Amino acid sequence: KTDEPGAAQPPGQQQGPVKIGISLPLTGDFSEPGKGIQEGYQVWADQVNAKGGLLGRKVELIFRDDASDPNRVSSDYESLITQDKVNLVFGPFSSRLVIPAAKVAESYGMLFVEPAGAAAEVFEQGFTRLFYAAPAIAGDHYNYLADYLVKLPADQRPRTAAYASLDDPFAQGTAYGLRDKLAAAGVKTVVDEVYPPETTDFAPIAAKIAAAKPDLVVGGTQFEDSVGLVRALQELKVQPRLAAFSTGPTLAEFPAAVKGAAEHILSPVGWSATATFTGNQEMIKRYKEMFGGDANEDAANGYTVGQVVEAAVNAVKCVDPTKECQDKLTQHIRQGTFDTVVGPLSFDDKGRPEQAHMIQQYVKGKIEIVLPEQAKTADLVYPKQDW
Amino acid sequence: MSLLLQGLALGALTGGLYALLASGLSLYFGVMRVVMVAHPAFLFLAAYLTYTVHTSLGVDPFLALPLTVPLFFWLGVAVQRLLIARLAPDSLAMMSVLLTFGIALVIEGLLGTFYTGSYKSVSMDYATRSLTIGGVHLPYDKIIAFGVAALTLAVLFAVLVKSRFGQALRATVQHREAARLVGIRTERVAGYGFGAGLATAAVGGTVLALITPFFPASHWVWIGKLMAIIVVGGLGSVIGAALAAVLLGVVEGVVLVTVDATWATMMFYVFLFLTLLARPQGFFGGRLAHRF
Amino acid sequence: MSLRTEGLTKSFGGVLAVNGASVELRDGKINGLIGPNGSGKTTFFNIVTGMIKPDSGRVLYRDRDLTRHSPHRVAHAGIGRTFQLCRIFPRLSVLENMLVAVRRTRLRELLAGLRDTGEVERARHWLRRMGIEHLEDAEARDLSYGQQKLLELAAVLMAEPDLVLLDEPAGGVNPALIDRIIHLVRDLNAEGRTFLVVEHNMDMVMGMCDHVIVFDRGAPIAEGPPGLVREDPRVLEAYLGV
Amino acid sequence: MRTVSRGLPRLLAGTVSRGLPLLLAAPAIAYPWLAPNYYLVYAGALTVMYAAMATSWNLLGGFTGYVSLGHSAFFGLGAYGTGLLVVRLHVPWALALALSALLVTVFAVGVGIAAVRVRGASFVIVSIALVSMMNLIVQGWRSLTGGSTGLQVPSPFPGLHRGQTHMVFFYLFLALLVVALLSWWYVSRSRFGAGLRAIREDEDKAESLGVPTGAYKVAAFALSALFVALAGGLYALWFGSLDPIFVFSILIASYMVLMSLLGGVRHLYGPLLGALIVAPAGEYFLIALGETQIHLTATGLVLVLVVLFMPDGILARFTRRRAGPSIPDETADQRLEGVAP
Amino acid sequence: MSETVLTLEDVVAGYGRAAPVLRGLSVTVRAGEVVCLVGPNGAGKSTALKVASGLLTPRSGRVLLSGQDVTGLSPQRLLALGLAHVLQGHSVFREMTVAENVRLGGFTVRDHSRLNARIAAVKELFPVVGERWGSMAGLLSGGQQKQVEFARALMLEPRVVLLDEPSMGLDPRNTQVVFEQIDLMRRAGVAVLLVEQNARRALEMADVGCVLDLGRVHISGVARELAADPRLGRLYLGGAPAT
Ligand SMILES: Nc1ncnc2c1ncn2[C@@H]1O[C@H](COP(=O)(O)OP(=O)(O)OP(=O)(O)O)[C@@H](O)[C@H]1O
Ligand SMILES: Nc1ncnc2c1ncn2[C@@H]1O[C@H](COP(=O)(O)OP(=O)(O)OP(=O)(O)O)[C@@H](O)[C@H]1O
Ligand SMILES: [Mg+2]
Ligand SMILES: [Mg+2]
Repeated sequence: KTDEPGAAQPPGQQQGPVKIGISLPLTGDFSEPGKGIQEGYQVWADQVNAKGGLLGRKVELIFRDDASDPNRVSSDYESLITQDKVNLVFGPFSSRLVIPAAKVAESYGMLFVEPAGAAAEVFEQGFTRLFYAAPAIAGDHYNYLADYLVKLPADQRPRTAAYASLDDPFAQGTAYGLRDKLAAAGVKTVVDEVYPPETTDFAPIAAKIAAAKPDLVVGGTQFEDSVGLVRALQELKVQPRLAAFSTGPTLAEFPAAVKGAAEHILSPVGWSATATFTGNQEMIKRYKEMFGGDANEDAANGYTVGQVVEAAVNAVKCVDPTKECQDKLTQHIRQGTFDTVVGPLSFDDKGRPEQAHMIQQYVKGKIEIVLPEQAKTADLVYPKQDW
Repeated sequence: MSLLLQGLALGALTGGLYALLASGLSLYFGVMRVVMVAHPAFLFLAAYLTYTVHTSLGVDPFLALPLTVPLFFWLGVAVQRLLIARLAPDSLAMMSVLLTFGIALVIEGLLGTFYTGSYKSVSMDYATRSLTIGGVHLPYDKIIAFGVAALTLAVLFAVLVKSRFGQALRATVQHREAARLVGIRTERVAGYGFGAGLATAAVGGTVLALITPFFPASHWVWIGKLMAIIVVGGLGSVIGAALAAVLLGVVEGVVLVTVDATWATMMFYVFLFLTLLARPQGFFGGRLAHRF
Repeated sequence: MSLRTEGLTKSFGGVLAVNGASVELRDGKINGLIGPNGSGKTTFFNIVTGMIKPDSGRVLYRDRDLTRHSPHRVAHAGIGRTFQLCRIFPRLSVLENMLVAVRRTRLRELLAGLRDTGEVERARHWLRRMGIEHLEDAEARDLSYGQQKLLELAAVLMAEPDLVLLDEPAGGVNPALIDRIIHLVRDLNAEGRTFLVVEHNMDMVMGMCDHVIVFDRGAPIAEGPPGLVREDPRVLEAYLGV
Repeated sequence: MRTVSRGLPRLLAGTVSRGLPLLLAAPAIAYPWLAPNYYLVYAGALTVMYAAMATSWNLLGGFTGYVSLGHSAFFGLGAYGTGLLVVRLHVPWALALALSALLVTVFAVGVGIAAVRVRGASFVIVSIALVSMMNLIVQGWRSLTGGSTGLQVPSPFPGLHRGQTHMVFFYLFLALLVVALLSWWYVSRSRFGAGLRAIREDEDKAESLGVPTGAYKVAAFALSALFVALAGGLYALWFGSLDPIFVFSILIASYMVLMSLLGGVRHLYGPLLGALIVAPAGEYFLIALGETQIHLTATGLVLVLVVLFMPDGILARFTRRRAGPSIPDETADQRLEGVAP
Repeated sequence: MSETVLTLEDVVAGYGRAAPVLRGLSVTVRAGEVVCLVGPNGAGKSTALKVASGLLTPRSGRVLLSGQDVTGLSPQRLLALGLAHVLQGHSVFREMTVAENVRLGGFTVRDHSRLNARIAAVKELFPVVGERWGSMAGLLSGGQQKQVEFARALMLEPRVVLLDEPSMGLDPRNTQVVFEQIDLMRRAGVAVLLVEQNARRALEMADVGCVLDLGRVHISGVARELAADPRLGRLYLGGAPAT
């Protein structure tokens, strides 16, 4: 077979464009973030090509749609690697899709840098070529908030907390990261609810939370359920002193969807439009030119992957699908630190990033970064106003 | 205790909504022997249209109804006349499942293409407040949903049972040739019947848009639940479906506040299988046993 | 004693369809069952063949209690039946229609290839007797109504029943074919099969049956040889009218 | 005098059908060696897997006419059963595969007893519910199954590289397909098969002819579940990642139905033919139209068109029965011979 | 001779793309006359009635109602012109009550008092209709359903009636009632086209008999004479009547 591991690469492979294979959920459940990441990748490729390409060769992105289906994602990478003979692969979106995709890349000996597989389990599969190019894995998203709350004077610190999370490794991972840290610090968990993805009615969950009257409400959510929960909590007149939801509030549709209730809601965020990290402002500008709107976190994550791989390629001076080259790239990424739009990134031996997410809050209707100290654009408002 | 009451109240209100959503399904089956897997897809089509009307004109979502209800009615007539009517009568129930499954995919694909895969929602101020009676909160949006459901069901019931049209519709389904021979325009009647079912989807979709965010694939979640409801109620019995809907809504609500969401959803299927074992024809349907 | 029922009762809602029917068939004879519309004849059949469970009463066949047995077990016991409106398997070929009937249920027999056993020969034999052997490859729905009636009867006979229940065999059948059915039933009876025939065609009943039972309101009101029954005032009043 | 000889599914009758298995087998066996790259081997294995599942589905659907949209439940259970036995109890993979298929079959008997109590549309609904239910259970029972995180199953052939694994599984699925085809053929020519077909046509009538319909239906249900579970188990071993949402998906089951319908449910090779068309077409739609959800619309349209215009499948087109109902005993003139006008 | 009410002229008709069932059938029915079609199963008798009532559009040939060409008109239109058709086999609306079934017979009638008068009349003719007024029609026995169907057709007072084996499954008493009704209709000047397998009985009361075979009328004539023809009797009417 032409794609037998170790088979000689056809000579054409050494010249011509650098082909990068990517499968993304462009349709299906994850299509919205999938699209964002695709745009991030495209902005990166556009900028690299404007600078003359990778090692002097043009970059060409080959996208496949996996329809958010793990079967498809494998077959996409399979065909990208063996049929299209790409030089590099970039990761897809969602922890659920990253694991099967990484398996394929791993078995063909390809480096696998990914923008969106944050769940702890991703890093426990024994992958040797996987890196998550974002500041922190799911369990660490709320680290700054946990620190902040634990350090509050005892009389101000929330005493009870309610957790409601979607049954999804990423969403649940974020909420449980916070839960474990707060529980260790003595904040009592009064509700710990996990609901399946098909849940549409959040009022009864809110009723449970209402009955427990917690100081803190944490949602391990994606968009739909974060909106559902906020509305239900409002209807049942639950007024916690602080409310935090993952993912949902970082999307542009959120404030409109929950009407006025967005005020003072917290959310972990890996990227900020106002930050001045390497390439961030250029990325935002180019994004606007290419796609018209404002860049979001997903686009930034895609862009980050490009930045990390670009740095590695430039450092080791090769970009072949061969084992030696991919090994060298992997080696380099494992050891180096990389300046990206989400800040400097470095990875542990399992490919986990070692930084933390920032915490954003809606203050006077605007998204502000409130934690950590060094990056903040506004002060954290606590307790929050009633919704 | 108050938690239980709260669960009960919410469950009953949600049950009302389920009744509305399931009524169309029951109608297609009861009077037309058609299993309409695409009903939830049409619900969300209506929800998207409501969304468009709401966002582009800035009006209350219920004001979309004068537009969507007739539209869906005629859409239903078209679906029946152009597609369903072509199926062979002896395998109608089965083939209609597959046909409407295909329609559901078509709708989902089109919604995804035109509205993208992202979530949309319609939020009104009144949809975030609630009425509090004795410590039990009754959200206004759910009260409204319940009211609309009750009203729609009443109208539907009156049309089906009391009117000449209802009689003609049932006769058409039961023996088409005989119906033509007593002077019923069977094609037209069958088309209108299907239209009426889809018209309930228009109403249901608007209510749904008001109370939950949605995206093109949302309809899958509803298929299982609504199907369970109409089987428990007795396939084809509109009243049975309504009662089963409220029952299952209450059970779901109570289980949600006492156990968890997985078990609450599971209740639908537990009841479904219990029904099969105890009374395969459903609790309200099947008045007509097999004749040999 | 072939079939005996004791006090069979079945009511549907308020309607007493069968009301304490105790019936005894003449073994080896052609028994007729007549009665006005709605007198419970079909329901009686349905109870005997296990398709409806009676409210009370017993069904005894060769001194075995068959009450509440499922239809296939009744069939295995040796009772075959036809339906008031002819029922065949429309999209199976005539031959396949014949091969459905099962009398024995050992797994090996169920799984053996049909064409390797003597079954096909038996099926052809019965088709020949009905005079429709030339149609064995046709789909059953392509047969004319009369041919379907014959096929239904042939399929029932494949299971080698000792007692055959016929529900209106002449209903909707053209007169020439009725003659043929009468001859067939007579021949089969001569081979030792017992028949119970529900029929409204008096010519057929009178010309064919050895013994006639008259139902009214779910229970027998008279029985005897056709000639006598015909004169019975109760029968005249309840059934023959005029 | 046999003037009317028509398309009854007498599968071994013609020489064509006798030669057909060989004709099909040769290219199938050679395929992995002919395929220019491993992706095509992978795609081939996937197609054969679907063919095997559709053929298994047809053991129930084709014979009895009970349309199950719930067979992905057995696929998923087979997959999870095998995976859990391997991962949690360290059972050797082949044994795990067999054990889990057996367990699923037992389970299917239980479910079947409840499910086949209802006919037609209700059965379809129940089967849909079965999938949702299994999805909820597997997703909710996190401690056992890993819940939404999924289950990672180690490869049974760690020594082989990925492409070789595809080849091995291609043949494993091919073997399964052959077994499924043989079973279908075997059943179709037996008295059991005749009984099942009779159930499809008229259940009460079949019962009155002595067919224990309940037992037959449950047996067909379980048999068909057995093969689908085996396919699921192989899939788990091959693919290595299980995610409840995607293995318990109505779409997988609906593919089985679509393939069988398209090819023709009354024919041995119908589902196989359907799979050979639908699986590659699915790939094509995704690649050609993948940027939007229009490919869903395309799939839906195909389903609608098949149901409307080819409800009996492609193969039925070729074995079309001669039109013209009602076969007279003799012509009117024969009858009237000698009768005065 | 009274006026011809219904005429089928060289009708060729069939189902789907299959070979035609009727191959040039011609039949004429006059007011106050009963025409009886007999013939083997599958001869096309029911098909002929379906063409006459508009359920089936003929491939060629014409259907005339009182001289007016009504070929291809819908059953609704023909009903309005005074034509009623009782189908063969069971055609009650099974999941509706007897009451609803009978009332639907008068679906096109808006005049309530007229409807109620008719209902009272049919209840009298068929006591079971009154007794089981509220029951689901599909639950009645075969013969009872047949009576409901006949009652339904009597709700309108038509000028032309097509009856497809009205006595099938009826007990002798009810058969008698049906034949009496047919006779009454004839006296009232209604044109009746009757299909019967109870052929001797039907031919006895009919005015004209037609033997239909393979989609064509092969023999027609005065009904009583046909019934008496011995050769014809053996072929189509079965063995000699048992008295
Ligand atoms: N499933 C049922 N539910 C309710 N009533 C029923 C049911 N089956 C039969 N009946 C009633 O029971 C009575 C007897 O019916 P059955 O069919 O046994 O009569 P039959 O003697 O066969 O009459 P026919 O000669 O008209 O066929 C009828 O009054 C009928 O309405
Ligand atoms: N709806 C239909 N579709 C296709 N073929 C049909 C249909 N109805 C009848 N036929 C066929 O047309 C032919 C004539 O049928 P028709 O019902 O007119 O016969 P008939 O003379 O009324 O017979 P019977 O005495 O059995 O009622 C038969 O061969 C029949 O199989
Ligand atoms: Mg009867
Ligand atoms: Mg007829």
